[in-house]
Amino acid sequence: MQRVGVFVCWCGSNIAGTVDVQAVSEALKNEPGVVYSANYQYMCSQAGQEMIKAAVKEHRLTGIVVCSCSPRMHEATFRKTAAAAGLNPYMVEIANIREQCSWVHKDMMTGTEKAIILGKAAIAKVNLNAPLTPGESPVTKRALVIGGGIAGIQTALDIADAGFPVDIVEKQPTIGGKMAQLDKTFPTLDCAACILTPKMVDVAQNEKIRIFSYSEVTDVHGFVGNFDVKIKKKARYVKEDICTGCGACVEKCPMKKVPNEFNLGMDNRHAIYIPFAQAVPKVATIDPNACNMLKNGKCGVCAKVCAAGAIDYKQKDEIIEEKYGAIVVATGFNPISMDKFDEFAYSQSKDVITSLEFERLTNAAGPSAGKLLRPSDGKHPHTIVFVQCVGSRCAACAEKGKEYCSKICCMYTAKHAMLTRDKYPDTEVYVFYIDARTPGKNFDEFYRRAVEEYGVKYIKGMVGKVVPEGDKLKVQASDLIANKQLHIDADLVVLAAAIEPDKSARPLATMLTASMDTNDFFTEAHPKLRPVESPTAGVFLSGACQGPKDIPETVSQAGAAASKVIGLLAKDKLTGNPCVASSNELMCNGCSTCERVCPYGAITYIDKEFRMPDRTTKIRRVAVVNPAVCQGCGACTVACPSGAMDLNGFKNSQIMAEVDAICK
Amino acid sequence: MQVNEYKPLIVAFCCNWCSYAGADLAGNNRLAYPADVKIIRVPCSCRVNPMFILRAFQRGADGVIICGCHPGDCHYTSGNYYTRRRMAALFSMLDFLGIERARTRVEWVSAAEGAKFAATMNDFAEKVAALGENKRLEDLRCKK
Amino acid sequence: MKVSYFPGCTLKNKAKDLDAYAYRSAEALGVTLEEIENWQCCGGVFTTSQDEVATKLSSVRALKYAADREQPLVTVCSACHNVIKQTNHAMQTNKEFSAKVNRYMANDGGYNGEAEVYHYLEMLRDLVGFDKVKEAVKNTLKGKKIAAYYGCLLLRPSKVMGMDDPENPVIMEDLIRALGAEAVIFARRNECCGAYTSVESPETAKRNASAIVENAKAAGAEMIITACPLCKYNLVKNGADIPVVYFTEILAEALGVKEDTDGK
Amino acid sequence: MENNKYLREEILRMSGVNTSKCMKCGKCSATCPAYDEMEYHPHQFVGMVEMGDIEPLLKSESLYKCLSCFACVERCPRGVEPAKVVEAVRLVAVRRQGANRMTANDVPETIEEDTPQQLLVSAFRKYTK
Repeated sequence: MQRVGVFVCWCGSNIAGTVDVQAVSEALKNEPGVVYSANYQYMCSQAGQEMIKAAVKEHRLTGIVVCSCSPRMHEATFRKTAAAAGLNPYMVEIANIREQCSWVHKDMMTGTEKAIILGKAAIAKVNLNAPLTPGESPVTKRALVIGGGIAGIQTALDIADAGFPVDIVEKQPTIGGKMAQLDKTFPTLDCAACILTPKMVDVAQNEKIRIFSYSEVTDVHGFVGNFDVKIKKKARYVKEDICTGCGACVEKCPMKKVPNEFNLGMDNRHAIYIPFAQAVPKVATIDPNACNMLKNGKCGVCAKVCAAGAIDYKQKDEIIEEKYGAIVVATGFNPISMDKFDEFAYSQSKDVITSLEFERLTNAAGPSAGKLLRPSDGKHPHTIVFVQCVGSRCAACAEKGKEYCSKICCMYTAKHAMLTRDKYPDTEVYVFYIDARTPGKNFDEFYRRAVEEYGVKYIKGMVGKVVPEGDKLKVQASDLIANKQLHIDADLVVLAAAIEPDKSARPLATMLTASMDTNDFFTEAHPKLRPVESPTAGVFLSGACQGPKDIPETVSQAGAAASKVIGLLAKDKLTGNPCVASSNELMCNGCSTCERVCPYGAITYIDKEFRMPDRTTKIRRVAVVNPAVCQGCGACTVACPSGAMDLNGFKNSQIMAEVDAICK
Repeated sequence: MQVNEYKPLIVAFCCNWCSYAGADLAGNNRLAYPADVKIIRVPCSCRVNPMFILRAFQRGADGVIICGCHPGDCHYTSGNYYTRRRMAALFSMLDFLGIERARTRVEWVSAAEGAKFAATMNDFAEKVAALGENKRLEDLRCKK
Repeated sequence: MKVSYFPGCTLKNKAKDLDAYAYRSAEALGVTLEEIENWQCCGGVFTTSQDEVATKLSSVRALKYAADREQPLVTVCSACHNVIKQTNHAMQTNKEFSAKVNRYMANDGGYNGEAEVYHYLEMLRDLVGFDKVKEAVKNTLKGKKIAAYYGCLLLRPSKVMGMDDPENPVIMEDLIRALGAEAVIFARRNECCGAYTSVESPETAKRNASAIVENAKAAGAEMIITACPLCKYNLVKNGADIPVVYFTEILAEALGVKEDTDGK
Repeated sequence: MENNKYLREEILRMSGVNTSKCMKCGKCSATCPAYDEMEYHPHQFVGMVEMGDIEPLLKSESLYKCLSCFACVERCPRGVEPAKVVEAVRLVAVRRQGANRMTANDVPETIEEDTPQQLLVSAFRKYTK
């Protein structure tokens, strides 16, 4: 029999407000095995932990039950406390009487009653606990960064800086991501290319960093410290190591009418292309859907003009297999489709554009060489209407918009409006906004400058309808402050489209077994305390894949993710989770059922010699679990027909005891 | 303590990664559900042995609900698929034994779905309460 | 194929041509419109208030008629379609409402939203198929630039009506193309014409209707088609200087059944 | 400002609308084709019903200006459905004794040769109980 100590936490009034903590500790005093029961304001505090340690010594406790907040919150804390008191840390059980009791029940009587039952269940379980010792596994000292935008670039640079090799996998032919498409950046208005491209060059020149551009992760296996990853390097039909990026092939390519995705289809590129001048790697790529040579074997001009002989029409997709200790997800975002918002006539007029298209229109490397001209007729627009929150904060219809605030639109729209007024003072600029959300260093000052110094007309209200007629866009909108409906004849309408996670994120999350929220943003291990870690050990989050973010936030999160990766890779060995499966070989009948259900291949079969009661020996086939590979899901324990397989920490007998305690 | 109003006894098995976290989130957001629901934490929904459920009914539980990650999102890749198949078989057997379908349920609740967790528990508790006490499998020897 | 047909008040009076063309075109496409016996006026507007029951009973009776015959219920007039479809949706989704309605329906047997409601356009798209319509064209409308004016009732509320994308509909444009003409898309095609307010504030209707016509003309339209007698009335009344006709008229014309064989 | 809780509840029940979902973006009023005829605009209907300030709405001509075109319902980013609120307030008004806005006597002077029946039917439904 264990000697169990029960510690009931008040959590200030968080628990004590709806649970009579005194009554709980009194009621649990008489449970089997309990030799000590107490309550205290904050069990997790220094004083609370000291109290536990003292009780362990004084009452020679062998098991501890803490009735407190969720084990997801403080289980680790109390395990450390137990270890410090000389107990095995796995002799601690938590009864969750805060998140799952005091916070969800209103009245003291029901709260107290339930807390007592949860406490009894934990006591029943701890009575059957056994000391556990975690196994160890080695760490592969190499990191994988998925996504080569500013988030991935910064993470990779920081990890490489600490001396660990890093691979970046980017699905586009170049790294750089969305930031490479931007013109200026708020609130300082430095040019995006000027601050990004040096970092891209750093990445290219860093000998610790390898770039797999035009590549995708296709398979991930393993666990923290030991991931096995397959990367598909898509055929670009150009030998990357030979191509010098001179661009002769691009110049001569006869297929000139391919919509240029880098400029969001506002101009054309060739079938063989380098996305932009500062691309990294600066290597040409052939678009197989546009190239005549690849489609029907007629052409071959690029191969003829390539002095280096880098063109290879026979190139095939290549699969690279590599081991990694840590994986950073930096898959970023995209603006949502405007298909469902045709009240703004996006599909009907070329002069209704998204903000990202506006970035390209004002970018010196963009389709109009930096001159702000209407896409339809190339004329200078004199009246521009910016519409905020298109698809953001939209709870009406899930197929249409996003319920969340996209966070970056208020600031980039202020930037667009300000820059337009600065460069073209004869232009009238209206911004329709619901709320101007500008929390951030120097952000509100920036937005106010757009209004006060640059004369941008901010109107609280929304645009309801845009009607293209003649060469004007008739904008019908509300001005809530003046209580008027406005009719503006605009030349250009710019929609601040909501942003959403990249479509590649969902299948990637499945591969990584990393969880996502309902919007397909990756979930962090804890929203406040572990913001750059995924709940899946060894997987880290960087940038907008976790939620909408601007550049400064992305860069700081990228650095934080890198430091977590460095902390992991700096270890030689990882202590594993001791809550793994184990087979009772006396009961095992060697049927292989467990082997088939194990998703990790952690179970193997060996032939083992047994001494029989009649003193003969017999060789039997029995299951053996590799504790370093087992992740402790328990699928095998249920599949096992003879009941030989059990899960440490969640034994059949323990869960059964909990059921009994609850159903008493 | 004898209360006049009938209170069902509901056991909820929640996987550690999604549903238990979802239940915590319901708590963080103070989304109420009946205190009749008692949660047992398991690493994965596939850890739930049909024996546990039978035991719960034997000991007088009125309803048992198993919550796991959404299909495709299992922390252990495929555990919830096992759960889905195992429970389909078990529930049809329980149905045969006279334990109504509404007393057993499998739900997918992610770590981000606190509201769904509370709504699911409210709904389940209501349906179970409507069925009244479950005596079919109760083992009277277990009663004090 | 036989379908139950709800013509509505206007089609039996001021919009008889809308009705006649619908009949003959359907016949030419192998669909028989069986007029619901003793149909009652839909009321013209679906009263959204949940406690309005009596005003929706005529729609329920029509729905019940179609459901009993296991036929789709087809309407041509946008208003009838809107009212009947919204009523059916309420019968399917609002338990309290359907319970109240069924107290009135006790003698006829209950009704719980079993009928399927199609607008004539949806019938052409989903039951006949625009490709079949295209095959049946005898006099192609090639060279005509036709703008489709949807108004509000056909499309909204889209969650209930479910006919097409409420901001970028294509169903009438697809019909126009199937008949060989060129579809002119204009932004105001889903804006309101002014509806019933032309009774007491003709200026609203005037402003809305003329903006719609101007916008269609600016986009290059030579003709506007509509599915709603009130839309047509408001557009014509407020000085449309291009023809505004029912979609069934151009359909009948293309199918070669515009003139009745009896010369009517 | 009055806060008529009873009427507020009544209107929310009739319309089935939750006015607290409104985030005050004004898109309903931006999209309204009858805006200029209205004294109180769609967003004000939602806001004033939410505050229980309903009497001014009941007295307003705006009730009869809404075209029920549902553009606001379709385009509201929060799914508030302002047209249903307007309709519920209108019904509260016309259901009061002697509040019929149009009678059969008004018809002869309204109709012309080409007036469609639909126009009168709709108008009656909107203007009377």
